[in-house]
Amino acid sequence: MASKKILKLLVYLLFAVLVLMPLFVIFMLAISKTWNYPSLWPKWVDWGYYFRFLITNAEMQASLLSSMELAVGTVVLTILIAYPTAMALSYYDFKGKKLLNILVYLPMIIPSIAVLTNMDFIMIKYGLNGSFFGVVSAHTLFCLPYAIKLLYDNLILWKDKYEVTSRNLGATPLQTFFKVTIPLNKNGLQGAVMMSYIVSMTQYLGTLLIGDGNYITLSVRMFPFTTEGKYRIAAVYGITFMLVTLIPLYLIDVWVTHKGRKLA
Amino acid sequence: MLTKRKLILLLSPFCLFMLFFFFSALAKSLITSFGYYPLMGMEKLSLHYYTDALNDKVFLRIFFRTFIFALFSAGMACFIGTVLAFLFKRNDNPFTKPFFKLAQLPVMLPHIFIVLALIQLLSQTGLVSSLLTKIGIIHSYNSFPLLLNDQWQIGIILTYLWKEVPFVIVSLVLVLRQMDNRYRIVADNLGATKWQTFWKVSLPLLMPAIVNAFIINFSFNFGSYEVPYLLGNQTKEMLPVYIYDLYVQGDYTQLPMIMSLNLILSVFSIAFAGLVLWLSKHLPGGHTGGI
Amino acid sequence: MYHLDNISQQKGNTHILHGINLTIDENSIFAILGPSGSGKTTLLNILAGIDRPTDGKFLNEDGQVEKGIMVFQDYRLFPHMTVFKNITFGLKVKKTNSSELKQRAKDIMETMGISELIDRYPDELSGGQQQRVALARALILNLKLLLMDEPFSSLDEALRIEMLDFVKELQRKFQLTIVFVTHYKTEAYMLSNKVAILIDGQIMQVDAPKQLESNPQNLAVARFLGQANFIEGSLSNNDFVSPVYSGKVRTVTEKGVLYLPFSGQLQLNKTEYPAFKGNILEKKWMGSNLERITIEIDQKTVYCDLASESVDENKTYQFYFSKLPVVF
Amino acid sequence: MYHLDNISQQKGNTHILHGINLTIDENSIFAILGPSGSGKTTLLNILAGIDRPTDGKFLNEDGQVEKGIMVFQDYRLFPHMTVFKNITFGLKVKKTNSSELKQRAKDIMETMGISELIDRYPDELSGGQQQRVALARALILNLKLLLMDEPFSSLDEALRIEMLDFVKELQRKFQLTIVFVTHYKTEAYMLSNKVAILIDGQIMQVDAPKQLESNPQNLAVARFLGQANFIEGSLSNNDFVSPVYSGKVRTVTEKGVLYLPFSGQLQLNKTEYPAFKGNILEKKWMGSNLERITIEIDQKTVYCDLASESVDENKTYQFYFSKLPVVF
Amino acid sequence: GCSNKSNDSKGSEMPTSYKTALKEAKGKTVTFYGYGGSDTQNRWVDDVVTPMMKEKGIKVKRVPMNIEDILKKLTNEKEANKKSGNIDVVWINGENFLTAKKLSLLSGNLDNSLIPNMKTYISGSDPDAKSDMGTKINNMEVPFGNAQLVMIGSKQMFNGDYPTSSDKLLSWAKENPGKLTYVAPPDFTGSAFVRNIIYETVGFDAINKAPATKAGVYKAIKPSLDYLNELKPYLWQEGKTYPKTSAQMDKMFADHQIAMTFSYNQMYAATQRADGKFTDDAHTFVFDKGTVGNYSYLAVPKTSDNKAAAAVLINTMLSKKAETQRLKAKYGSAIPPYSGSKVPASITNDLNGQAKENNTLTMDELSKKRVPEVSAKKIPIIEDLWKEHVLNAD
Ligand SMILES: Nc1ncnc2c1ncn2[C@@H]1O[C@H](COP(=O)(O)OP(=O)(O)OP(=O)(O)O)[C@@H](O)[C@H]1O
Ligand SMILES: Nc1ncnc2c1ncn2[C@@H]1O[C@H](COP(=O)(O)OP(=O)(O)OP(=O)(O)O)[C@@H](O)[C@H]1O
Ligand SMILES: [Mg+2]
Ligand SMILES: [Mg+2]
Repeated sequence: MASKKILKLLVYLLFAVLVLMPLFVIFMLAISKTWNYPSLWPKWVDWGYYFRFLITNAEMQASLLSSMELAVGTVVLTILIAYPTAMALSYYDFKGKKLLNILVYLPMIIPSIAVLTNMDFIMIKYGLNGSFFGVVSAHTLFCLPYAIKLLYDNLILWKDKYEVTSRNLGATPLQTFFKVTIPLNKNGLQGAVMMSYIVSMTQYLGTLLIGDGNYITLSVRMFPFTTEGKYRIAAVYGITFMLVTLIPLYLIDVWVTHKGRKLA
Repeated sequence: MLTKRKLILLLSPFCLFMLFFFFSALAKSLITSFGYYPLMGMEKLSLHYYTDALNDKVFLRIFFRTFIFALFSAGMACFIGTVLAFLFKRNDNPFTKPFFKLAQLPVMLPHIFIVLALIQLLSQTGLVSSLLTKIGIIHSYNSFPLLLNDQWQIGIILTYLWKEVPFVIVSLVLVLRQMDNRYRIVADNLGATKWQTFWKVSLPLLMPAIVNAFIINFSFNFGSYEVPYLLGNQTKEMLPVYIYDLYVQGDYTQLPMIMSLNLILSVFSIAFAGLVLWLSKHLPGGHTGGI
Repeated sequence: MYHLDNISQQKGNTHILHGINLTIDENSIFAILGPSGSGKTTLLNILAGIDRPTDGKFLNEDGQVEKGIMVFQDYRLFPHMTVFKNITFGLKVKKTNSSELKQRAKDIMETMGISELIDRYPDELSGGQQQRVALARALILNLKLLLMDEPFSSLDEALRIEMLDFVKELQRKFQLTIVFVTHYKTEAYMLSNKVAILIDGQIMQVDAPKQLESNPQNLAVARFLGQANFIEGSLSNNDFVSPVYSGKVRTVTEKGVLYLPFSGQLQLNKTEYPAFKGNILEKKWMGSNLERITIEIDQKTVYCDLASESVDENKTYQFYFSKLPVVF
Repeated sequence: MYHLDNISQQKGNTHILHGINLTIDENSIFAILGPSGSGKTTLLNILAGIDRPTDGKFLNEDGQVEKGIMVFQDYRLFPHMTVFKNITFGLKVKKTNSSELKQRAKDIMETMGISELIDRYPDELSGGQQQRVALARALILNLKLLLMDEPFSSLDEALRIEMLDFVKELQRKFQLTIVFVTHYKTEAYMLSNKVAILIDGQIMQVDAPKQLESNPQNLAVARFLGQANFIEGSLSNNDFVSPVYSGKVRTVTEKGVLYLPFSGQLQLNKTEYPAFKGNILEKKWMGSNLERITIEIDQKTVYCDLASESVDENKTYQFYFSKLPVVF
Repeated sequence: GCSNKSNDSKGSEMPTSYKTALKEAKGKTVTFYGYGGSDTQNRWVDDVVTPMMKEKGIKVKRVPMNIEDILKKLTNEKEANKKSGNIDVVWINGENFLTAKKLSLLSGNLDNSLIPNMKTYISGSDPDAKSDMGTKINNMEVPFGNAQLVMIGSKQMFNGDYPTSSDKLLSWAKENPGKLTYVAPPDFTGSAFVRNIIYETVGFDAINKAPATKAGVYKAIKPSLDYLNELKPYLWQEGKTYPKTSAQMDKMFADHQIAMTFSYNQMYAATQRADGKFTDDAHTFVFDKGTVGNYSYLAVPKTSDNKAAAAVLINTMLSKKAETQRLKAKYGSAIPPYSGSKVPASITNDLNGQAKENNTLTMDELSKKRVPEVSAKKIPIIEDLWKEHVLNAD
């Protein structure tokens, strides 16, 4: 028993190191200058650099804002579309369900160049390029597979058992949705929100192409630097990125776990 | 009550959205892939971009290599992720919770980051190599194996694993949490060993979620170019990079070909996803009647 | 008056209900009895508007569809809500004011004996407690049409009788129409004056309890009502021949099976219908001062419920029919 | 012989079981009866090794822990397996060879009447069908110790009797020890010769069925066995005074409550214990040729089960006790 | 979005003179689309150009977008028949200019009267002002950057004796196997290195005259490919793999894993040193026969809504004031795109001063060792041939 526990702890430890090591490296990159072979520690570390950069760089702040603006918009639109779809997929049996089940994956399967360049064309045609809705739609497209599938995984567990009950007791569809469906599936919803937020935050090409330069998000700024090997700046953006992703998601998590107890 | 009207209502946002934004874009790439690109004066429709691609040995080899790679790395991610998810599920020690939180971290970061970190860590002159040299396990960086840009795509696989294992963990734990251990108790009571319970009860109940995660990972690995672009090996090129390089060349007469390659890739992925879904329906756990 | 108009239901390839026609009086309790898997839940689901029948209609007097409140066979308590939240759910969604809501919840929980459970979650309740919460959740609403699917199956006898009384009182007070499904005859008889027998997706008989038991309309009903011996024999001109009994019978159908309920048909006191002489093999206490005795006649065995201590084991007695026996 | 040695159980702040001591004979059927929420499932879970008691031990003759196979109150069929897979699960994990496995599955499914459901999934079954699958899943194993938690609650009467017979036969054939929980007295009486009454987490009485009903050890047991009138009065020197009956009684405890079971205690035939004169208010058919009659005595009502047609409504009769009545 | 223009408004007309442009542009916002991976250049636009424009009452919005995406956007606009778009000034050159011109995405008229600074600093006879990698410019582009490939070697590893020709490079490689590599084409610098080897082995003329077909180019550069194959076994990892980006190669160089890296900026070693990435060991040099130099340009798309403001922006970027600032290390020490004869003395002095200070090449040295680019059409062909005959050669 004891050896098993120790083994488990070791696995945990290894896992933690594997997860944290890269994060640590990124952090060090962001605040260091010279870090060459074979030194294990950067020769020149400036702990304040990151914060000075964050505070003084107006661009960074603007990017932060547009990133979050888009992410929130995307989460809302994604959930609006994904929830009903996941419900249909998990509750109903209908012709073409199998096909739809596969089609849901499409946006993430088709290489983004093929989708986005042509989507840009469509957006230009409809006059949506550069608009908030246009960019959010582009993001949503790539969030949908994640959101639908995560919600589906969860919804299929109960099916519509409790919704039927709620409706039978006189609740309106909306009441049912908010009082029964959502609380029962909040794990799935949380997962879907989280993935949508993250996918939106990391969108690069879509934001750029369809945003017409109106939305210079963190990813948009960061991407060229990473491919170009400007590691320090990339790392600085990366840390910021991590913070704006982690903090809201952490808050959501706290809210979800504290509001009401865990299920069964 | 489940009525047709409600079904239509539920499905319409998705269908409208996809039709409006996605399928119209898809149709455009499809038309282009048939060689219709009036801007460059190409107006004849033909299938020859497809037949050319499918007869091109180089393309096919790259395609096959990419497929094997995507399959392998997605499979690995699902395997490791599932094992860890079960480890994280049981709340039997105080570390489980913080470690589960930790597992969510990588999901939130773009791939680019881990690429950055891996270069610093695992290149021949990276930190790991330095460390090993310092403690005397290897002589110099020359004896450190090439892990990035190597023939076996180890760098890319590591990146994908780093991102996808946590994704699998997160999406499985979300389901596992909901699924109490009622059924585990039953199996145990009926005399099943821990292993049998795992194989016959817990795993099948989780199978749909695993299959989902697998397809998502596979599609991503098969179709995205950023990571292979940065960490791949030129002699063992990956399909998305191959296509991307063509695109970057900026030669618009090649656009129909690029689109046809993209579509071949997509159709194949879709077919493969369909196959996996179909197979999963015939595996234990294909039917989960709810809990 | 509610009308079930030729209702059929099919799921997958299984035909579950076959053209059900029924009328249910308003302001009454209507019981549906039937063997396991006969389609009772399916039928209730249709009455509750949860499922749509593949064919047929369920309408109220005004020709409109009315949805009943359902007490589910598997309870379906909301797992994320406390007992209190579960019970008041239906009131809450109707925006009942909070003091009234609390009062009503308090009252019904007292009646159900679940007051101390108010803040528990469903998974912290025993089976019977869950069932009571499910009942309370539906009963608290006092809605016109109440549908109950085996609502007392997990309750002990004492509790069940209390619940039955309570439901009856509610019905009277609020003039509800109650349709309820059970597999306990006694329960049906005690609650309702009109019982429908549903077998294999078909309504076999609708009758008052006593009628039902004494005059089952066919063998299927008789078999289902159970607690009876079925003795095969041959039939010619109202004359029945079998190893156990041969003689005059009332013929309902021509299958040649003698229907001999365990109780109410055989007695020791002499009547004009002598049955058979039999040896008492075994006596088994059944509660309610009854004994189930096993009678051996010519190596065949027949069961019969008699008042406790009426016979002794290993003795032979002459039995009489209390009325002309029935053959199907 | 299995020994339950001072078993207590606590969950959260609730004390569920209070120092249970019991011995269960091997190769026998032991019934546990008790009101809803009294701790029956909790106790079985301990016997099955699913839960660990906070205190006490459950050991077999050799002083070892033995795990019983459980039939769960809420079925717990594996949702991802067909009926066949569910039923054969226990055999499969023991690597029983496939032809034997198939044969045994076939046999038991026939007995249970679920042969046509072989390829269905649990969510495509009715409540009673699910319960039968759950039963089959456990019974197929023929393991030494079998625990059943209200295993027949969703079955109709005819089916239940069949099942009872089948379980009895199995027990005999494989010399099983069966502990089963029910809230139906009759079921307990029919299956078992030894019944334990569990009330509020305490064993109140362990007795043979008939003993139990005629001599409940205390008011709690009497009330639980139900189907009785409890008439409050005052007691002095074995003399009981109440509006309904005043006279000689047998005193068990000193609370002053007269215990008057609906059946077996009151009769019309004269005995040496005259009871009271009463007016028949109502007769209600109860099945099994019994009627529950409501008797009015001085504006108090008393219920009594008599054979059908023994009395007429709105007439007055003299009633007699069949033996000296008991007061708690 | 923040620009409230209706989509069916017709793209603006290109003004005919700088004066009218200046007037028209007041209060407008001009977008500058260009590659965003160079923080020094970004900083220059943001810190120097934007304030200068602000003085003229014009706002600048810089959008970091890769040129292939910019082109795709422009073609999409064209396909959708939109007359007006959001892109005002584009940073472009070479193959992409060729494509843009072919698709007629760019507006012309960027002439001396519209861009006065062009008249002042760029001579009309300068070949780079007339054609961009062999594509006639026709007033569709204005020079913006002047880049030339330089090698950066490790003083210690080369022992001060830098391989200034392909032959020297090969023999050094044979003596020191595994210490050299180059970024795999189609990376920008990797591709330039391969072209430089072509000049070394067959000369500019041979490739310049070769027909722009695969067979033609192959015939012309066969010796170069042979050279690269001969070099291959002595490269890092025996040429079985190559760095993917110049960043990666820089890191290898910084770690002294390889002896040489390349850059398109003569001050690169210096800025890297200042940044702490390279040590003093890094030394800049060029091949004796010269290295590839090329220009990048600014252009205005036809769909631009603010052509006047675009013209003002271009003119501002070309101004002496802006270009002088650009010489600073923090702005990348970029050489102005001015014609050799027209460079103001102050700038030349500044550059030479910097060169001395930072131990790199002077303007003069550089321009002497500069070889022109091959035609844009041939570049993808060369890259393909490299892939086929060097990378995947068995
Ligand atoms: N997790 C829990 N926390 C607190 N109390 C609990 C919990 N689980 C069960 N109980 C309580 O323990 C008591 C016994 O429960 P148990 O399920 O054993 O009853 P039971 O005798 O099986 O009743 P029933 O006949 O209704 O199934 C009940 O009062 C129940 O409310
Ligand atoms: N989804 C389904 N697919 C196929 N058959 C089904 C499905 N659901 C139910 N059935 C069948 O329909 C029949 C009626 O089911 P129903 O639940 O109405 O029975 P019931 O009368 O309520 O029985 P019980 O008393 O056992 O609850 C059963 O034989 C059942 O197997
Ligand atoms: Mg049912
Ligand atoms: Mg229980």
